[in-house]
Amino acid sequence: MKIKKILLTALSLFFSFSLYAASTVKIGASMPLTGMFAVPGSKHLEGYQMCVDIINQNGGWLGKKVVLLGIDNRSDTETAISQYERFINVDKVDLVFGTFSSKLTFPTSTILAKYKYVLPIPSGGALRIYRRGFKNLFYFQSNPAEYYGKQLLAVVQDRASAADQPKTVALVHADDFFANSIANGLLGKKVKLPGSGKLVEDMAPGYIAQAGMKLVYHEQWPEEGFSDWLTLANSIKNSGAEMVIGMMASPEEAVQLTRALKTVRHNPKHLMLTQGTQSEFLEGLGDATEGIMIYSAWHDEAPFDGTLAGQRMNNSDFVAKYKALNGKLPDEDVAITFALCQGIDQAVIATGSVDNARIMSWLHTRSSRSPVKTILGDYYWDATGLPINKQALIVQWQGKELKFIYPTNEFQASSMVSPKPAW
Amino acid sequence: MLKINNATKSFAGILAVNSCNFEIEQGTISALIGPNGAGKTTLFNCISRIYPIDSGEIFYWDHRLDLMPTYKIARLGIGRSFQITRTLDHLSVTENLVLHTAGGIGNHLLLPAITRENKLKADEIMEFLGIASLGEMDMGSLSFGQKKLLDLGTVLMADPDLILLDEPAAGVNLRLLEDIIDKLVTLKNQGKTILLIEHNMDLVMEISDEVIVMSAGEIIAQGKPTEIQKNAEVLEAYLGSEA
Amino acid sequence: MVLFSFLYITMSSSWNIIGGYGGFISIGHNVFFGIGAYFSGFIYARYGISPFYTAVFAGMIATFFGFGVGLITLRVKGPSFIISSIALLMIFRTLFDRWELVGGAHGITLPHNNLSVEWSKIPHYYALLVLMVLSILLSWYVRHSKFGLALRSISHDEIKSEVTGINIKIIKVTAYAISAYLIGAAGAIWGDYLTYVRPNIFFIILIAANMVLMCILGGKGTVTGPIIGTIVIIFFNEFILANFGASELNIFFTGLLMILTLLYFPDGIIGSLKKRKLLPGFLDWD
Amino acid sequence: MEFLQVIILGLCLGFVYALMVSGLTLIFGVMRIVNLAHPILIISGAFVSYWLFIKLGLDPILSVPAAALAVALLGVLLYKLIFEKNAAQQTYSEMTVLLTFGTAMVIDGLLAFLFHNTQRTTSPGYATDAIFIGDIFIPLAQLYSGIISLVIIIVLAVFLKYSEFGIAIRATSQNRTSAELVGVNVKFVCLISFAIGCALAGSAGALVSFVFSFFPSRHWEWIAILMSLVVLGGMGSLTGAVVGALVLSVISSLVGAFYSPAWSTMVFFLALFLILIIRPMGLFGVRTD
Amino acid sequence: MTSLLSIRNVTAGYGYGPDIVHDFSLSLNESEVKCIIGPNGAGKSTLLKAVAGILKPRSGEIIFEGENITGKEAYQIMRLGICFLPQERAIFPNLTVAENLRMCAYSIKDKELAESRIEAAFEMFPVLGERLKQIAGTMSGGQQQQLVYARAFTIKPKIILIDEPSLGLAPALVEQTFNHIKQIASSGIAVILVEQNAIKGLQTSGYGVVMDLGRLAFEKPANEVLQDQRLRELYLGKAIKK
Repeated sequence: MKIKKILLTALSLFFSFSLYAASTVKIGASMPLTGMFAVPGSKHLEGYQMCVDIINQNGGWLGKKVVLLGIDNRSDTETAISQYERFINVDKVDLVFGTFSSKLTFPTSTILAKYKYVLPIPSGGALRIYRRGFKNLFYFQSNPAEYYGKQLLAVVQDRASAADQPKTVALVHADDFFANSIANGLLGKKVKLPGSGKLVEDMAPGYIAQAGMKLVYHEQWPEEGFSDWLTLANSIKNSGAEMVIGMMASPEEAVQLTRALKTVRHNPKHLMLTQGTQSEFLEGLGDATEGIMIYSAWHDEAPFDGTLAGQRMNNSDFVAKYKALNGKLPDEDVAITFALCQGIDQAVIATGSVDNARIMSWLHTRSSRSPVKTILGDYYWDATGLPINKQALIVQWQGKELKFIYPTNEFQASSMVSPKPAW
Repeated sequence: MLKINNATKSFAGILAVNSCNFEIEQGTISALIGPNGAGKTTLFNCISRIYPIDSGEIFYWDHRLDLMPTYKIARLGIGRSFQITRTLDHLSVTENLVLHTAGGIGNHLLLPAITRENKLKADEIMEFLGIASLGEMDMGSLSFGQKKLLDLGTVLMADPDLILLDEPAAGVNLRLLEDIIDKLVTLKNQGKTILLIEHNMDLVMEISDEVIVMSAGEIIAQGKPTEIQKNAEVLEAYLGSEA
Repeated sequence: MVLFSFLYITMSSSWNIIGGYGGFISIGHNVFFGIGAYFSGFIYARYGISPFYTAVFAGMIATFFGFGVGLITLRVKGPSFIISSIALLMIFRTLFDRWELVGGAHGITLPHNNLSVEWSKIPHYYALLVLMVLSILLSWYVRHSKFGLALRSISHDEIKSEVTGINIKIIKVTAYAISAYLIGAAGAIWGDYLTYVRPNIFFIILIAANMVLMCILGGKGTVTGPIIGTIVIIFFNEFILANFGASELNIFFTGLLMILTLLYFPDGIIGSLKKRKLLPGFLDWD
Repeated sequence: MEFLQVIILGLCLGFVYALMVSGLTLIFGVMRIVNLAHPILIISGAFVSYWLFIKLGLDPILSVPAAALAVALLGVLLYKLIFEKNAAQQTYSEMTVLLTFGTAMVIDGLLAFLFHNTQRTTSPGYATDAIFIGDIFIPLAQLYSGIISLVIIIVLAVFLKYSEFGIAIRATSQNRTSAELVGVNVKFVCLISFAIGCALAGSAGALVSFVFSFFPSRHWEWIAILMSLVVLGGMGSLTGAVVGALVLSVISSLVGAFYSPAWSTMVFFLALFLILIIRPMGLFGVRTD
Repeated sequence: MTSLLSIRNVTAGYGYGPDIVHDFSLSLNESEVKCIIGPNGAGKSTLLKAVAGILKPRSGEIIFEGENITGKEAYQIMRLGICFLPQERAIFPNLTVAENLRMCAYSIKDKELAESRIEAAFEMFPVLGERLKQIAGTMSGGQQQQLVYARAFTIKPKIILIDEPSLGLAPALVEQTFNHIKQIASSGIAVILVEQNAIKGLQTSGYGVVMDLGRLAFEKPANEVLQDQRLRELYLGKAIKK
């Protein structure tokens, strides 16, 4: 019986932690601060925190201080789920912010839909996340991953000279939620719900085929613990592909793949990656980054307007603020979550509450005339939570700096380095 | 009853048992003696097929023991003890005794570990061995001598027809030794067959009908105890020879 | 957390059958957990039959696999067995990572039930409660049957067991298969609870490490040991979580606990108490 | 041509694997400890190199001795705290395996807590360079680490073969009692062997740091891979482990290149499983029963 | 006169098992050869192990050259000058012959001395000199046996304890082995020999000690032991009473 008593005491002690201060607005965010998504995950949290700090400097929300509970889920799905449940049941948070990656978003969205919490998603673009009929999702980047491929190829077709048009493509990617989704679009596969095989969308014939290019090599590497980069790079080299598209879940993999390609001295005309805007990428590769194109949601020179806490917060303001705080340029990963936080901030101010149902309906009624205005541009969503009319950016490393080169229609883009210089 | 034909077993090229031949009759006590390293225990292990023999045959009535798995040999009614006792220290004494009933899988999955009959019989055996009160104790907490006794007890519990005993008297005190001798003789009178390895020559000479002498893997003599005692070759096996 | 306790009591009690009574330490036992989850999950996703019905069969599939695998791996003992169990886990992990039919590395997504938030966990709660009770009963039963007697004797001395007429191979393999049953069934329920089944949730070594640790800490080879062990570990984990956040320190402390237990209480809580004759009667079910 | 290329890549990796596994096999040979903590010790070594590289810009190859020394000290500490109690046992027990498992968890958790589970690599200049012989290229990183591994293994082999203490180590692993009877302080030999094994892990870590990316929890995967190499080579045999490492990494490279890199690690796991089941002693090991 | 080695009231046994050796005393002078015989299970080997330090005696003490060595580690005892040759061939099967001998000289700090001892061993056993590079385990039984005894000459202990040297050997080898033992004895090393083959053993020794059930049965000069009727009874039992 004694044991039981001790256990009960421990239990009550433990729950009492959470019973403090009702005069705050609490936001829960379970982020991958360690593990394979550690780098982008930590930066995502940085963006949230920076935004929340600014809100608090301006008096908080509805007169209450905003507290961000950002904890580490080790890039582990099960942990992420239990943490969100914990936020809701134990910490009694008012709102939640989304986590990083499709992999973690997919399962957590299920739970949050059940609890009817608004889930603003910073990174999690796989189509099947949105095709399950949930009403609580709002994606704060561009197209779903399946549609990325179009833009990846369009940048080359639109901007590279005729001589540099690649005829052959090698497609390599992590066996990752997000990367697979992009690959499905490029290859024209049927997108299905895993397990049940329910068709989500048929992407045939695929963007590569549409662009008139030939796929000469396609390989996936396992999501965790892959180390055979040289063999992979060698196979790419043997295929002789003129354009290499590499899609990965983390910047480390981008570094590894690029290093391996450099080591085997494979010089494609174009190298396109989905990760690599981070400073870690530059540190890992140095001069070798020249000419590498990266798919990105944000760029420091994009002239987007936005507000935060009722104040003006344009992209340039954000960059200036970040520089003042950290002495360097912000990363895409910081900007995305900052923008997301801006969106929710606008919703809270507009509805005058932190009630999830009201925020949800307010966000759903956004349109091209009254969008949410963020440093990533204007957002309004379709019923599934995907943004309408939102294009992503393609950026390129030029002289160790990121320049955005695509799209060209919205604002002035830099010139493109083409073809990619040899290693 | 038990017939061994040309059994041979070698380990890493050394012949431990070299074409042994002998037979033992039902209802007799036979003793297997010989100096250390003669291969007696190895022969026992071959009979209960803890390892297979290299060549030869072992018959129990008309069953080929050398082709059977160990547990089937046990179920034919051949029980054995070990020289270095192999009691299961983390089981209770009673559990050790009723172990042999745990054999198969079918009906035994449904039976409790110790049935009422098992318990009665175990108590009886413990009574006989003079350790009646120890049933619930862990085997590990028993003294060496008690373990040695229980090893004999586990064999008796199974009520086998052929009993192989490996040095039953080693480490047993004198009073108990007489009891064991009595018990063995009683068993023999009940029609059981006993084959034992023993170094206590007084005991061997007293109770056995037949003595088989092994030396360096071979059977060098077989006969009545009195004959064996007079056999010069046997003494030479023990004391060594000039050559 | 309660669900978690139920789940792990089920698993560690089941593990105890082969690992505690039988003495075969498997650090890859969650293979069956995964198999159960995949089986039920797959059927649910494809044919809409709820895992609550198919859990029974998921257990059977796990048992079936256990039987097959046991025939192969139980031939080796000791460290070799431990290593082979790790290898088994890695093989299954790699296989399921690549098996497109069941979603590869992304696994299977299951529909979630239509119950409201407050009620949605209730079915899992009862299902796991049932499994837990079953596992404890099974553990108790095995402990007190002739089968369990044979098993415990095998863990100590295979040769002795065999000469008393025990068919050690059958007993070992059956025990392995039985211990797989409830773990498989629990996997099915857990998969439904999480609403998705992925290799990197079900086939990670830490799950098995937890089972082993819970069992050893509580006292392996006893009925109540795994229960106590599980409760202690789960509270310990929660304590770490609450005080240090969900960090790697959890792994650190788990490992530390394992080392300390092995060095100083190899008999576990129950075993040590029993040895000192301090064990309260209501915990002594052996 | 491509075939040759793949084999060269496989061989380079093979030597690194051989070094990774040599400490493991030494410790097993002398002390009968199946050290599941070995992979995490390798990662610890990699961390030492990493910090020296980041803070001082020290080339990871030059930091091999430092990593070796650091991990050896860690090993001595572990040995004194955890394994000494069991080291006297001639027969290895399951508990020791679990102890090493727990140790692995402790170090993993600690490293991950202090330095986070992010993937790291050291990137000296040669890490992305290669020499070309016609169409065949040899990546310098792999080449250097392979060569240094080979050198370390040779030094180890020479030490074991010719030095007095080396012979004592081998003698102890063959027959503990006899070694004691000719005047060998077996406990001391065990301690030193454990330290040497850990030093090998540390130096392997330094070399691995620029060949693979590493993070603390990476070691779970390496456990099975390294085990497959020792088991193939016969537990406790250095030559066996080297041969095992070369054979398996070449096969794995071939699978990666001609089938799919996704399946290349499967080679190790399957090999491990099958060998344990079919020949528990390993292919080169001597039956001891 | 104090003896070289004196075993005083030693009791010993394994693990939690019973006492195998009871209250046993024996003394040995320099260059003396004593042979311990007795039936199986008499505790002869156990006694040697207790002296060599492999087994810690439960009570009693062992004095060597006036120093109490009871409970010391085996390698320390060996370094003091007591060499033990156990029943199983105590060679290192996977080392070469040369390495085996180097191991024997392991405890000799003076390397030149070690070299010269090894040289001397080769002179005594020329076969070994021819097979320096051979893996010891692959040699014939007789050659392995030579290696075992070469060790004694390399170490040059003050006492050598030999446990059942003839066990499991072919008759020709037994002869060879006893010749080696005689060589050792004649070089002035004291020997305690435990032997099943009582006749051979006693022929080699000056003094016979008969053990039974862990106790001293009787001891007398070797040539008289065999004549004693008690020995015969020990081995083959008393005449049947009935």
